[in-house]
Amino acid sequence: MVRKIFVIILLIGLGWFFYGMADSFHGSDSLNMTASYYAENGAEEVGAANLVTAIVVTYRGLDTLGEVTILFLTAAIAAFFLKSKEEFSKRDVKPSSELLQTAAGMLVPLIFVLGVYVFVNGHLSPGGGFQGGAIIASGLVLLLLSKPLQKVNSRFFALVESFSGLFYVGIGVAGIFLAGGFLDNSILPLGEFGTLLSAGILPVIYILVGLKVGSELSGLLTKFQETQEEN
Amino acid sequence: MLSVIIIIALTILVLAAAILAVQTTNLVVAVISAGLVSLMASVGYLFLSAPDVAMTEAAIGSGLSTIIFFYVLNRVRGKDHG
Amino acid sequence: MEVLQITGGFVSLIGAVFLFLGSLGIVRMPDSYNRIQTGTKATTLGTLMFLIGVGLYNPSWFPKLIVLIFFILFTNPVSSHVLARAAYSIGTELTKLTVVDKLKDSRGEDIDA
Amino acid sequence: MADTLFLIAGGIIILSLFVAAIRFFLGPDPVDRVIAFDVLTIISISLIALIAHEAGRGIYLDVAVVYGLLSFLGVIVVAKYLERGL
Repeated sequence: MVRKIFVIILLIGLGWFFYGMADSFHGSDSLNMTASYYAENGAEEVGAANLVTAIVVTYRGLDTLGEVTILFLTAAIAAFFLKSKEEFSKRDVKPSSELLQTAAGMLVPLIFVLGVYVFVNGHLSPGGGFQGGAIIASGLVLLLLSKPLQKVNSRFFALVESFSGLFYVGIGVAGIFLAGGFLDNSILPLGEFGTLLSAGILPVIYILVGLKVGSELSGLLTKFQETQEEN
Repeated sequence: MLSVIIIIALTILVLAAAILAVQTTNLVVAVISAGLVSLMASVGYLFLSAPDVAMTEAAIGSGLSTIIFFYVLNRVRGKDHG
Repeated sequence: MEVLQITGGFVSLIGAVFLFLGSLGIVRMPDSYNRIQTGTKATTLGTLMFLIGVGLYNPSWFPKLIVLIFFILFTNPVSSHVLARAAYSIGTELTKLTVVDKLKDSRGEDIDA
Repeated sequence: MADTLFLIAGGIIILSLFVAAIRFFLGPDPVDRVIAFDVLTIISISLIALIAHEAGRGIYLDVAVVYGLLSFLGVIVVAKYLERGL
């Protein structure tokens, strides 16, 4: 009882606090210095139609590298704890219905194409490497769901993931020698604004990030599937 | 007018789904409710004209994390209950 | 041009009404199987009509909308089929009003669709 | 005229969002909640199309495609989990 009263008092206090904050909030009409710099010069300097992508990949490129590294660490730790079982294919699971198998055969290529579209067009439309990678991993999930005992080669995922990570860092280092610094955008020409081959190094980086994220998440899900014991 | 109604509706649904996700004792229901929170929040982000964030939230928050949760639940459940 | 826009508005309105009927159906129907069927058929038709209405208002969006429509047309029936099959095989109750249950012998065992 | 029609359609969509949410919060069975989740996603796709129409930006429809894909996968994963076919 005392605890409930305490919780209610806490909620009322928090509500009062947040109400005060919301009441005194005034949206600012003008951007601050950094934001206005990005808004005015971003499209010109980077050449990307999607300004968010321009900020995430070029001005804040190191942050993206850090995020990819965190995702890599997560996948690596999960894979470390999920040891493979030899008697994997003897597992007794309910087979999928024929309808799902046929639909998966039709839809999986479509989903892969959608994922590639999302990360190739990252500098023109909403989307980018992370989203496209997640969509590609979802396509693999559909494949695994339709055929639960399917063997998927996880070495392939590891290979794709390592090489895309390596190329990402390599492009960053190439920026030091060929342009202004690490992950500099201007080692490729900016091209025509709003077309597919524009914005310098940005589409290349997003393709690499998309491949890396997609293969990492696919590898993680495959590990879960492969090491499943009989239930 | 419609914009205010959309934002209020999404907020109510997000709050209700979050409370259900915390309060329920069934793990399946909890995970689906958490997915619903992401779904509605993603429509909210799109409404606040942030399509990048909306797509990330839909693809990762609502889609892939739900799928990974179910794979993990499938691994940890026992032989006869669940 | 004006005629096309007003037609688009009417088509979207009908689609929205179908969406509402579908969501009313999942509240009113007595058991899970009926809910699956109303929640798939009515809402699929409603979404398709709404998207076509939006496309009639903005004709330049039609390529992307057609991709979306085909996606919904392919995926929605499959997901409801898989869900209904799973619901039957874990033994979800049928309503008392059920007249015939042709899958009764295979309940709990393997159902080959 | 057309704008008024879209406004009324938007109101009906919001209403159906709430009505479908009733089944999500009441639903005695996990299966019922999954159905409600599916219906809510499909209604959200229409809502996204409406938002894109109101904002006049066709680029928002990309998000709707991703939605359609992921709701489908989520429902299938839950169904396979329930029937122990994962």
